[in-house]
Amino acid sequence: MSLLQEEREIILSNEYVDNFDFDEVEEFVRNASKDLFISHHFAKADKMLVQPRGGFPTYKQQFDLYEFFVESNVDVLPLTIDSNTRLNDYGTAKKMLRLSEENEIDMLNGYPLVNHGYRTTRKMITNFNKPVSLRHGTPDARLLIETAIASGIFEIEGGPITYLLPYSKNFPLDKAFLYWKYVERVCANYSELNEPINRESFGPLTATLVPPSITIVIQLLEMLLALEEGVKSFSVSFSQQGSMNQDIVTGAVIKKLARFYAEEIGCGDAAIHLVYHQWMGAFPMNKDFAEQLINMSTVIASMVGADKIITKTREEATGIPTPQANAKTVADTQYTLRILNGLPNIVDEEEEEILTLEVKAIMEAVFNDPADTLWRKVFNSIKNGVIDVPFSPHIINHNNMITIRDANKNIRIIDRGNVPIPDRCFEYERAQCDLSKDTKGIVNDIIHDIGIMQ
Amino acid sequence: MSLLQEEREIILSNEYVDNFDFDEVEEFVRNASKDLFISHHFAKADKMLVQPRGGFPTYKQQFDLYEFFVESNVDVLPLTIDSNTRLNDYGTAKKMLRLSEENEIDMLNGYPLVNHGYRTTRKMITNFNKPVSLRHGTPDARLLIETAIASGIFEIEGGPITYLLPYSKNFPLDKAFLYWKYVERVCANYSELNEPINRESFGPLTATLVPPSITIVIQLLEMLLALEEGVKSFSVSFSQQGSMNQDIVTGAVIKKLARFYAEEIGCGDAAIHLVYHQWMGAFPMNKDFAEQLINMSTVIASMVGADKIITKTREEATGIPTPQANAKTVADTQYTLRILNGLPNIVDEEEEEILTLEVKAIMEAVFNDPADTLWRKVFNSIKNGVIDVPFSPHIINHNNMITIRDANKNIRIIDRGNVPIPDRCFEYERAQCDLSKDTKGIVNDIIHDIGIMQ
Amino acid sequence: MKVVTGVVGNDIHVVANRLMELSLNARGYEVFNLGVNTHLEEFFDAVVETGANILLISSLNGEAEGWSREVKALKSKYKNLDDLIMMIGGNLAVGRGDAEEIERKYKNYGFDLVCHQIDLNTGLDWLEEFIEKRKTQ
Amino acid sequence: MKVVTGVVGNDIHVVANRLMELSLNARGYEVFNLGVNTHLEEFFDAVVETGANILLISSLNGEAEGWSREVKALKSKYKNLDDLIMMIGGNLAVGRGDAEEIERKYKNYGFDLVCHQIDLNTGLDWLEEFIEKRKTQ
Ligand code: B12
Ligand code: B12
Repeated sequence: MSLLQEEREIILSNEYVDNFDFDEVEEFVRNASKDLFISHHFAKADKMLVQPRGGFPTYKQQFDLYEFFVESNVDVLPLTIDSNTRLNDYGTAKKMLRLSEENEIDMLNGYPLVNHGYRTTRKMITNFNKPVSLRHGTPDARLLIETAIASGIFEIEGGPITYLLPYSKNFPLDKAFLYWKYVERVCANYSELNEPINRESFGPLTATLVPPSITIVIQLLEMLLALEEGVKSFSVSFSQQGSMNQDIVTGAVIKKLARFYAEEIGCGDAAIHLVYHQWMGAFPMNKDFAEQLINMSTVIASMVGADKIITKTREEATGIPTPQANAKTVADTQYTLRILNGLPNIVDEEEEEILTLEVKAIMEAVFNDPADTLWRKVFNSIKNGVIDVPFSPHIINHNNMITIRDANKNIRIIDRGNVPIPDRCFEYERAQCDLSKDTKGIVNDIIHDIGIMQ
Repeated sequence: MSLLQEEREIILSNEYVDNFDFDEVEEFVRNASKDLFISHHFAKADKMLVQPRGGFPTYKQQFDLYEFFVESNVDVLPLTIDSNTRLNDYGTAKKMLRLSEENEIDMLNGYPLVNHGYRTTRKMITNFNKPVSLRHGTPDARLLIETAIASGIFEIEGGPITYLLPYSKNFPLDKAFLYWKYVERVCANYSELNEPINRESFGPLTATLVPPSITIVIQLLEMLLALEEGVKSFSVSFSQQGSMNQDIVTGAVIKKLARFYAEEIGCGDAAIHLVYHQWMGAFPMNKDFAEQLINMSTVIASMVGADKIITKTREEATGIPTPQANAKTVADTQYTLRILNGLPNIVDEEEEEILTLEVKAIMEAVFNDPADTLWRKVFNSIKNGVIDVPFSPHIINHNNMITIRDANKNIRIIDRGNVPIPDRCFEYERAQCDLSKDTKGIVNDIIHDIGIMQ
Repeated sequence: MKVVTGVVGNDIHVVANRLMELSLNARGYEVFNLGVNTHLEEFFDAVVETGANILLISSLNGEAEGWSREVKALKSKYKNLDDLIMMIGGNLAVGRGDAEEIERKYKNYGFDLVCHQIDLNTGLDWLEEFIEKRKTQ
Repeated sequence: MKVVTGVVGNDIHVVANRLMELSLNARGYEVFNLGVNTHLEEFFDAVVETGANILLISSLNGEAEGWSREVKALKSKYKNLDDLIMMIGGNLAVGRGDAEEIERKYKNYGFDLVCHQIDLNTGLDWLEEFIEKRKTQ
């Protein structure tokens, strides 16, 4: 028995897991409808795929939500997992699921996939016969991913960096890297049976003044860590940043460099996709305004040339959205994509060059770390601040890089911290900003810059 | 007494007009608040001005509408005139106004300004102290414009071509030119007393598959006809065409050529502005979709670099919008303009060159007409089809030019009719289209192309 | 069958009218299109002159109601129009309106078929059904 | 004056917390920021250890109410916390909520100042007023 298979057995010997029939699951994946694979849709679609967010505790609620979505012409269904499952607390999840089923009140903020089990969940997934994307935020997602794939969920979001630095205060980063290595390998293995399982990184990070260079570096590194393990279909992503031009430049550079680095490690055969998240930062309270913002995000996603867009709702600033609000966003977004035509070809050579130089310099610093494996190099680079994510709550993150917005709302780096931004680029970034203000003035600018969509 | 003054006296001797006190009106204009002049706002504003549409039969309704607009942060107030007044049928307008006032039902699709009179209307205009733009569609607008300026309305939309070819079936075109000459002169004369009265041309025309070359030629000609008479502030305009790139190219070319031709006739001192209309064609019945379309129009207006945007509402497809829907659009549009930042710089040299060549060729053909004055040259050019507006209801219009949309929804000319589109340009336009279909197929395409936003 | 069509009153919305002509031709009617901005008398005059079986009026800008009130009185001045099929469509009210209420109103004004915010081709399908039904009666 | 601050429970929304630290520093407070994901005991422990005058809790993800119910019981276990100024702010309910109702509730839980969906600087102005008023009493 292989080491991986041994690990699998251990993970699955869990009192909350029904007997896991590996052979049956393999058969299921081998014969599963191509329509369940987003990788298949990416290959044949000539439009941007639209995916909302959403997860409810009970099977029935989730089923109803999917019906709503299908009616509004969804392309990709989401399955958002509850926070107990995310922390591997299946016991609490079980209790809360029972309470949610017995009462009319939701005791979970997502779908407890492990408790529902793959036999039940698969019924729902195959019933709708649409690709499903797993949204979680789990550092140790090994059991969750086994259950997801066995259920017919063939896209897995997350990664050791992007699901940790924005979502956790002190979960050990090295453990996260190893758990995710397992996930990549499971995805890679199943990919050999049918269409590839798609892995997607979570580019929005903290959604707060993260400069494009940091976003891209982290996207590229999670992509490389997955491709290394044999993953054949991967999506890099980022969210609306506040300047249309900066988004377009970011899209151009991330596409170019993802291809470049994939080829560098001999994985040029992998399919790489680009996903765009509608504005992920602080939303306006005014729901009509929220809809304007959402529509604008869709327009920018088109200019960026994204393969998939992940939507927000008019209720973002107030609380968990209703299925109705969620479905409305999908219908509106599909309409917008349909009527938006004649996109201009936009190239900003100077900005692209600066951003490319920054990304390459940070990547080089990571590769030059003396550790033996890529994941250890990345781990060290986060630890020593070569990678620094603004507004990460995690204790390992340096938080020494300082960014503000220039007059055009581009995010600019005014303090590098320990990130090896080349001097020429750093001077360029600072030259765009008004730095004549004192510290208090700059702090006020940062506060203002976080609230630009309000 | 000058000839003009004599004509004025005749026009105003009308059973529906109260005694017109010219001296008082002159005093009023001379001392009017600068805030009432849009030309003043253009000069000092650093944002795109937002102007909704709207006109109701009764004074009270119009007043209430303005209150709504001011609350939602409007920049320019509209005064839309009813269609009886537009056709100088003041008798019917009077009857319908009375019916509207007596019953709770609107029997007019706009504000019958002549029947209300300037003394009454001025009270409303000065009360709000915002610039008001007169939207009508009247071939013989002489009485209407006198009344408007006397009321404090210092922007006059329209022109002999743009208010005739889309708005009339058989009103004599030569008369329209002469009546509008009168309007230009009245505007020019009043402009000497205070800030200039702004004249605005109506670029949307029939809003149905009009190619940009025709739109621009007509904009330039109406501008020249106005500047010739001494108008010092003029807005050229066009409406969303269906392809973002075509709109951006149209904006670039119209700005460049307006300046060019104004200087050619020695009127380089006039201020020229660019106005963009949110989609003017057939709207979707689904009101949520209508809002997406409206927001997208605002984004494109920003990319085009318009000085003013004229809005639509979510109720466009159903009927005259409620004040609430109208005010909502204004608030939403202002929000979108505020949060849309980092506009890329877009230049499409090939498309700009083609369009510039087309416009210059048509302009040259107009100038080469043997008639003695510009208006007669233009008149002849329309009569002989050198200028041809698709879907014009006017009997003088040739209706021989045929346009369809290419794959990117650019409007392309596939039959020139008598319009002197240079061969090189014509070949380019046709090369973008699928012309393999038979006539029935092309007719179906045209029907489809009219409904692209549905 | 002969159809007289056009847009009533001071309404100049021509696009539907152009498409109407194309559709009626495609369905094999003999079409007399008076175009936009056509007054009620002109419609009836044309029906009499051409001996049309159907009068198909469009209205888009909200004017229809004002004119329609005069239909019965006017029609009665002409002779032999009893078999004329009278149809109206487009946007038949100013602002929003209750579709059923509008239909009831216009039927009272003398129209056989009322198509408020109904697609052209749906409306023309109704017309054909109506003609069929009449034949069998 | 010394302030202990942080985000209560399993909440990791850190942005407001970072701004809070900046603003408090700018206003001259000595700040002990426990960051996100901080449990109630940790807050009171820190207050005791640092001898803070003010405890300023944030909550964004809707968890606050669950925790706040335990405030009184917990606080009473510590000695000499009677003069501690207790303040809470952020998004204090799941979804929308009636602001007055929320304020009343949280005052009952033992907070002196309750800032549901109140801007940071407005809240800190209220805090200063509150301190002034206390001094003069
Ligand atoms: C394009 C347009 C214009 C162009 C017209 C160019 C031209 N000469 O044709 C311009 C810009 C010049 C214009 C001017 C005006 N317009 Co206009 N215009 C429109 C718009 C945006 C699209 C109309 C169109 O071409 N649609 C495409 C065609 C194919 O569809 P359609 O006309 O709706 O017709 C369909 C059906 O109604 C049906 N149909 C039509 N007739 C019949 C008959 C039968 C028997 C059947 C079965 C079906 C049928 O068939 C068509 C296809 O399904 C509409 C709003 C909308 N619908 O989005 C407003 C609209 C029709 N206009 C309106 C108004 C009020 C005006 C103005 C008075 C000025 C103003 N206040 O803005 C002036 C008109 C002046 C006048 N004298 O009439 C209003 C009417 C309001 C109402 N009914 O309550 C509308 C609804 C806009 C609004 N919400 O205010 N307009
Ligand atoms: C950015 C963001 C994230 C980022 C957070 C990155 C990070 N580590 O900080 C990411 C993407 C990682 C994230 C994750 C999650 N999020 Co989140 N997130 C947001 C978002 C969009 C903006 C929050 C923000 O930073 N605002 C900017 C700051 C400056 O404003 P603020 O936090 O509102 O604080 C202001 C005031 O409240 C005040 N204030 C705060 N504290 C105090 C204290 C005092 C004393 C005073 C006076 C004032 C005060 O000061 C600030 C400035 O005025 C909000 C929605 C929104 N508001 O638009 C959702 C939101 C807060 N998240 C939500 C949720 C549910 C989550 C998740 C659980 C998963 C999910 N379903 O998406 C996870 C996990 C979080 C966890 N374990 O707690 C919900 C909370 C629902 C509720 N309360 O009912 C929201 C409302 C979104 C939604 N509609 O579903 N999120």
